[in-house]
Amino acid sequence: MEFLYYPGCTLKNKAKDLDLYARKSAEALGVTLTEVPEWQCCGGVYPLGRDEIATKLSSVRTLMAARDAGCDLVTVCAACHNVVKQINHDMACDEYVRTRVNNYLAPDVPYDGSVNVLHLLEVLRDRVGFDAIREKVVSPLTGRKLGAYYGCLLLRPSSVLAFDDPENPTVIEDLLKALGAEPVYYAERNECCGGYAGIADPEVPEKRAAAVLSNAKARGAEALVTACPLCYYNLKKHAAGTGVGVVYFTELLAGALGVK
Amino acid sequence: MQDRMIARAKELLENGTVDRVMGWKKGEFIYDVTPAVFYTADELEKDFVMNAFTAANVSKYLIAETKKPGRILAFLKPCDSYSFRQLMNEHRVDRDNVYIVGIPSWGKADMEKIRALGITGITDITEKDGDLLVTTVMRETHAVKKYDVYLEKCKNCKSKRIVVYDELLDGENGEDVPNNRFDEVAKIEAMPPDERFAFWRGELSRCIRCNACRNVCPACSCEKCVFDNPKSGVENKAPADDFEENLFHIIRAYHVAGRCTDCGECSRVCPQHIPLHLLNRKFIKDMNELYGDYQAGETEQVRHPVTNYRDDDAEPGIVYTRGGSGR
Amino acid sequence: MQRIGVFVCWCGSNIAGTVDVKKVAQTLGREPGVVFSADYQYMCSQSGQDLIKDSIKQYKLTGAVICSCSPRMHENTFRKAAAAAGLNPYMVEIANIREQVSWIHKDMAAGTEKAIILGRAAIAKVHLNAPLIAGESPVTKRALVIGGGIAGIQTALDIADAGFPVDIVEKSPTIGGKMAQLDKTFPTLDCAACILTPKMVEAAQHENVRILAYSEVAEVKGFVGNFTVKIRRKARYVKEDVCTGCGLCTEKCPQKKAPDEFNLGLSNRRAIYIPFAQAVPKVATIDPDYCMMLKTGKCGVCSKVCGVKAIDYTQKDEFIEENYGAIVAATGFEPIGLDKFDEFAYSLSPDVVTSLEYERLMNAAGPTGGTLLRPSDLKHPHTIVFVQCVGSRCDEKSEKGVPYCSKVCCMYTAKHAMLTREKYPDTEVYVFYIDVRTPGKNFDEFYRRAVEQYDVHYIKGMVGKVVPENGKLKVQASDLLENRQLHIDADMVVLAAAIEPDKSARPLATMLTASMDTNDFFTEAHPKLRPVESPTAGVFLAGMCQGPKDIPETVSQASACAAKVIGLLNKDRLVGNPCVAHSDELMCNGCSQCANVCPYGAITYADKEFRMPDRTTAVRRVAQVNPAVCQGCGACTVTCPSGAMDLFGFSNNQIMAEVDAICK
Amino acid sequence: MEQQNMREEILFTANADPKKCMKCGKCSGACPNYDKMEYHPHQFVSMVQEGNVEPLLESESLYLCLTCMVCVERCPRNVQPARFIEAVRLAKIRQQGENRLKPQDVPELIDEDTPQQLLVSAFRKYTK
Amino acid sequence: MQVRNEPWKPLIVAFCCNWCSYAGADLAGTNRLNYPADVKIIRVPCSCRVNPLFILRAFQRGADGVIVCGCHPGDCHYTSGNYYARRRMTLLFSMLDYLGIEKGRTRVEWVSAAEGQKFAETMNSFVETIVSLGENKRLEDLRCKTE
Repeated sequence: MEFLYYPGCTLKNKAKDLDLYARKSAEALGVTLTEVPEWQCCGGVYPLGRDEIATKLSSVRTLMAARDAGCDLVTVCAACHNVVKQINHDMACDEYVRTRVNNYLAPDVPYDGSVNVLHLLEVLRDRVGFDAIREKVVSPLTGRKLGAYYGCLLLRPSSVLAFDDPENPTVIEDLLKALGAEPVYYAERNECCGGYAGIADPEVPEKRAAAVLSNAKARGAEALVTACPLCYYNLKKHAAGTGVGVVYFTELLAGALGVK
Repeated sequence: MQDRMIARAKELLENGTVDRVMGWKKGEFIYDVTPAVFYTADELEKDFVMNAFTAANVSKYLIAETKKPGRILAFLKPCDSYSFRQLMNEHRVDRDNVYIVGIPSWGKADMEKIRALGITGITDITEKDGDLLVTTVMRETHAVKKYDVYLEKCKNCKSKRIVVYDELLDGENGEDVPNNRFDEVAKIEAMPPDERFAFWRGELSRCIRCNACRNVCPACSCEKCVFDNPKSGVENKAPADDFEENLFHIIRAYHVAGRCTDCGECSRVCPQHIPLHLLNRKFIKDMNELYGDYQAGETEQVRHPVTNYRDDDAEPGIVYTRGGSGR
Repeated sequence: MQRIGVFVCWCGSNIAGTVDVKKVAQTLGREPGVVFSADYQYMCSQSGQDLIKDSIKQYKLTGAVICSCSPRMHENTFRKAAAAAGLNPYMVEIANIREQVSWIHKDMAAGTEKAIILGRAAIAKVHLNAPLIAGESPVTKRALVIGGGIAGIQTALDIADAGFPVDIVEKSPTIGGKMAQLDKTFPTLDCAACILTPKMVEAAQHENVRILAYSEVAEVKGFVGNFTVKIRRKARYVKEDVCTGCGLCTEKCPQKKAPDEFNLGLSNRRAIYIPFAQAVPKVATIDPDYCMMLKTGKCGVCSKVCGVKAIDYTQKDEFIEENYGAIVAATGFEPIGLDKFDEFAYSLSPDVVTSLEYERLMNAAGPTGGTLLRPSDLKHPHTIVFVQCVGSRCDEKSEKGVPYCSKVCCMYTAKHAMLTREKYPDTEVYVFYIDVRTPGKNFDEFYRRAVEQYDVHYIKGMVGKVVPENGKLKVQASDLLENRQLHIDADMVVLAAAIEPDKSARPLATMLTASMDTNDFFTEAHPKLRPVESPTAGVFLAGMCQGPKDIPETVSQASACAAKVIGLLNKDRLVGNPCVAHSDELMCNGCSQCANVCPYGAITYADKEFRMPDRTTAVRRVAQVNPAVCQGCGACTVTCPSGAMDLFGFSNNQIMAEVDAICK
Repeated sequence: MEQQNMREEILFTANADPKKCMKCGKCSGACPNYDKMEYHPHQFVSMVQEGNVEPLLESESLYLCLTCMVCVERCPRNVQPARFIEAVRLAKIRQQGENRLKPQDVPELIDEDTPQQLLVSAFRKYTK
Repeated sequence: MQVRNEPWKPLIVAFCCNWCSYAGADLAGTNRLNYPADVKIIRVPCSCRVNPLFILRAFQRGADGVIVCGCHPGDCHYTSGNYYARRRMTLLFSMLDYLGIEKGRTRVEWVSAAEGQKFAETMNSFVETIVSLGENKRLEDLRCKTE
């Protein structure tokens, strides 16, 4: 199983763990991740405005690299996933955006959104399969009660991302089960952590993180499992004193597979 | 084979199995052969013929013949048997009133093609080792490859199997034959539309409305043809204009769609050499591709693709979107 | 040559506004065969019809063309008028110059030109029309009602009271439907069971009603007055005619883990069960998914305890076939599934319930014995939040909900809120609404009472998220009037789930050839004028299967539907549609192609003797059409290679003449 | 008139139809940052529809939307309120001198663990 | 040959089944949904009543496009009529294409009684297609033109 891999800037810097353990786990599962050559930053947030063209170009370059390589494109960072997948959707479905981006980039072959953009969790669920993962677990997370934290970027808008049920997602929980842990289902797991407002008003993420942590703790979660560096940062910052830990899903996976 | 057929026909006349025989009758020239009914052993001895030119499909004559009193003997070639079977499915022939002797057919010759080889004044043709020995008035003998002078319908023969019979002259039945009969259709399909139009205009504008195609076709056996019926709204007995097929040939092909066994008689008899079989084969090809393989007359199946449906059939728009170059 | 009259209707300004009706009348008046033409303001009015009748008589017309609204609107009106004047009604043709011309074209010149062309086409057709006389067919004086809810029961009782036998086919083990599950009914608050169960008993005891419970329609053949229906009687594994309904088996059965459908899974029942105390027929049924005897061959307790030996583990589904003159669809509804609305935490917390589940929790015969206790810990809830419009009024492209208003939720939620406050005054009740819709007698008064007398908090806004935490349901919602976000710690959340047609309706519609809308509600023959008939003759509609409606509306529709059925069954013979196929024997090949495509089996073959040109005779097989069975679709006419098969009223020549007139 | 032009521009950028809104308020019921905002998701939809955009352009609410898309996800009518907030914000920051975030302010807004994601997205959201 | 003075306007014949599509056309009218006056509707009981002869006849007499409308598959008032129509039209259209007649001159659309909007949209798009194809010259029998 071979994929083109788009790590994104955070994974090369503040979220090195997310990247490192993703690669190690992938290797252990027989998934080859080849990094996109000379990738550019996706911009961190999807430009919602229809006439935002320039801000979509870097993602399209990445997508074209995947198209030329004839590979599906895999992301691990929730933000990169959200941005690249939505822009890919624009290129496939929005004539206005497609025309302008192609005019601007003037590639040899215009891009039409043909690449499959996958999150590593989707690869684990749909390509590798949780049963196959279960068989490869060497140190199961038996007895650990863990709460998946999806946040917003993995799930919404579901009409474009089609990642999981946006109101009742199960992919991380199912992964946790495969790793031997007991997933904790709690309602705040698909609510925003407020991270993006960190610059405008630090009070917002503080309040949101508290709500998430308290809901998860009340339901018995020892730690929260996330795929987003910003959620990780924000929850970790405010988890002090709650006794609830925060961990990247890749780190858990690598640990269970014995490649950490 | 002619002698064995005459011998068997005489036996069957004599023992009362049948009271007449459907066969082919000699004409002035060796290639001038017409279907005929024989009543006596003498007539058989005198006129019955079976040679490289007895291509005519006699099944259509049996519609009228089986309505008459008594029982008739019919010699059916494989392609004739498909037509006969189809007519049975349509309740047009009375199977009880006919005794069928299946005869093999190794292909019939096209006189025009022999002439095109520069051979004229033909007096006799015999078969030898798969070749034809053509004797002319000049007492010359030419050896001709059969395949080179085959009728179109024999060149693209689909089956040597006789699908309905009481006995087989050889005691053995033939088999379906691998063939490329849809290649020519595919070739036309692959043309750009303008070229297709020009092709068909060129072919069909030669039509003189002699009605030979209609009269020979076993599927065109309506009690009254719509083209002869003033009440049908499409009555028309003369070529309408340059592009005659505006109505006649499309409607004719459509009327026999699903029932046409691809016996190829229409093209054989056309004095203007219009490849009419390519219209019928287009329908057959489409039906095979869209609704599954179907061979009219092959089985007792009475519902053919045009009188049948599936709820997940393709939408008509598929005609404009399915693949193929030139489409 | 026909003598044709042309009558051009203004339809007030509806047609005359964009079509020069005078010019149409004058131009068409010059067409060959037209001996009279006129225009008039309202041709369908009495005086308009008089104009037609008088002209037919005065000008000895043999045909008439009415240029007016759609034939679907007034073809019958004009045919009747013609008949009254002695002209065969099928000598009338309509040119639709309203729906197809004046209402869609703004340009007077183009509209007028098109109206003239459509008029010409109609004239060309009339030239080839021939007087037609409708055939007749007998009527089976028995009705089938599909669905045994309140709609089906009421329809059946009304038909039965008129003296006609009726069968009710109900897919579950008892009749009663959704109404049997309800607690009280708005706006009178009388108990649902108290008004429904007497009707169920009446149906069971009525000499003209036969109840086929635990049964499904498997196949429908035939046509109005003459349907043949195959009904699957599902195996109950209990002999229905032997079981006394004593209930001993349902107490002794060791399998206690089957979810109780009647309580919507809020409680469990045994593998052998009677759905509820007042079930009709009151007969036990074995659930094959849970019965150990049926699954493993070990147990047999029910059989041992049954005093009348009613248990039969070897029972199989059976099929019965019955003839009916009329069929009523009363298949009802279901609440939509809420798995796509988990922002309300329906799957996370048992204390988030649907309104129908709330009915059961309030019901004295329900899982909590009528005491309001929340399912998670069986404690009394003190704060209850009701959410309206869950899945209703969604975007048309939504995959989660339905685009229509479910109509009954506003009222039942007001009822729930009011009853809760009445029984438990210490409970705070919030209702989040988009609009409160209360059109109906005493409905708004009822809602106002909930607000004014019972202090229910009605909040214009929507719940955006429900978070179960520490035994509470943290409800986050908007209050649009106060422009604030509310956070309520609730004990229960009740979701007014949208309703949708029962899943069995779609396959049934296919069997009945009755049409459905995009939401799978049955379509009525006319939304205003024929609301209880389906477009398929002899098929009628009652209750929610036609669209959302409350109990009084359902019952009224059921009775209206019964009146229509009685009207049909009262006739001894039905006058058929004379526009049927017919075969010209002289041209027929007898090839059977037409019979192959006939959906009604209306075509048979006979051997006929014909005189041949040579004075001999020959026997030939020819097609014959049964005009009582033929529905006039015309499939055979196109299949016929010789053109022997043709259709009265839409003959090859007539349609071709229309084509020619349009393409002139 | 200028408001009208601004409205058209915003509608174009938003690429969504405010007329689909049935004013149920679910967007604002779901919004995780409602209390901080002066104008709320449903108001953005309705005020853009009515052309009353001036107050929105001057409001702090523009910078407080978390772009979490929950209003888009839960809207029963597929109105996509977040697109209107984004469109108004773009209309604002595309104006001369309206950049919200200056590079020199950054060091005091972050700590050593702040992920790059937050910075790049902040620049994308608050500046042109 | 007649010299035409007026600019060419497409002539379109629409066969509509009585139960769904004709009712859909009525609904388009009731809702005042415009479509070009070039479309002339012929009412037939069912799409299966449409004989290929009618279509060829229309073309021969100068129609530029012919559209057949019926109930959606599965919703035929006569259960199966539209299924037969679907096969017949597919084969006929394929044959016309084979003969080199321009693609798009013929169309089948399923329009229910509730789809007034779809009816109008279908007619608008069909007229557009025919206008882009231009006059039907290939199938028209010029001798049939009177006047």
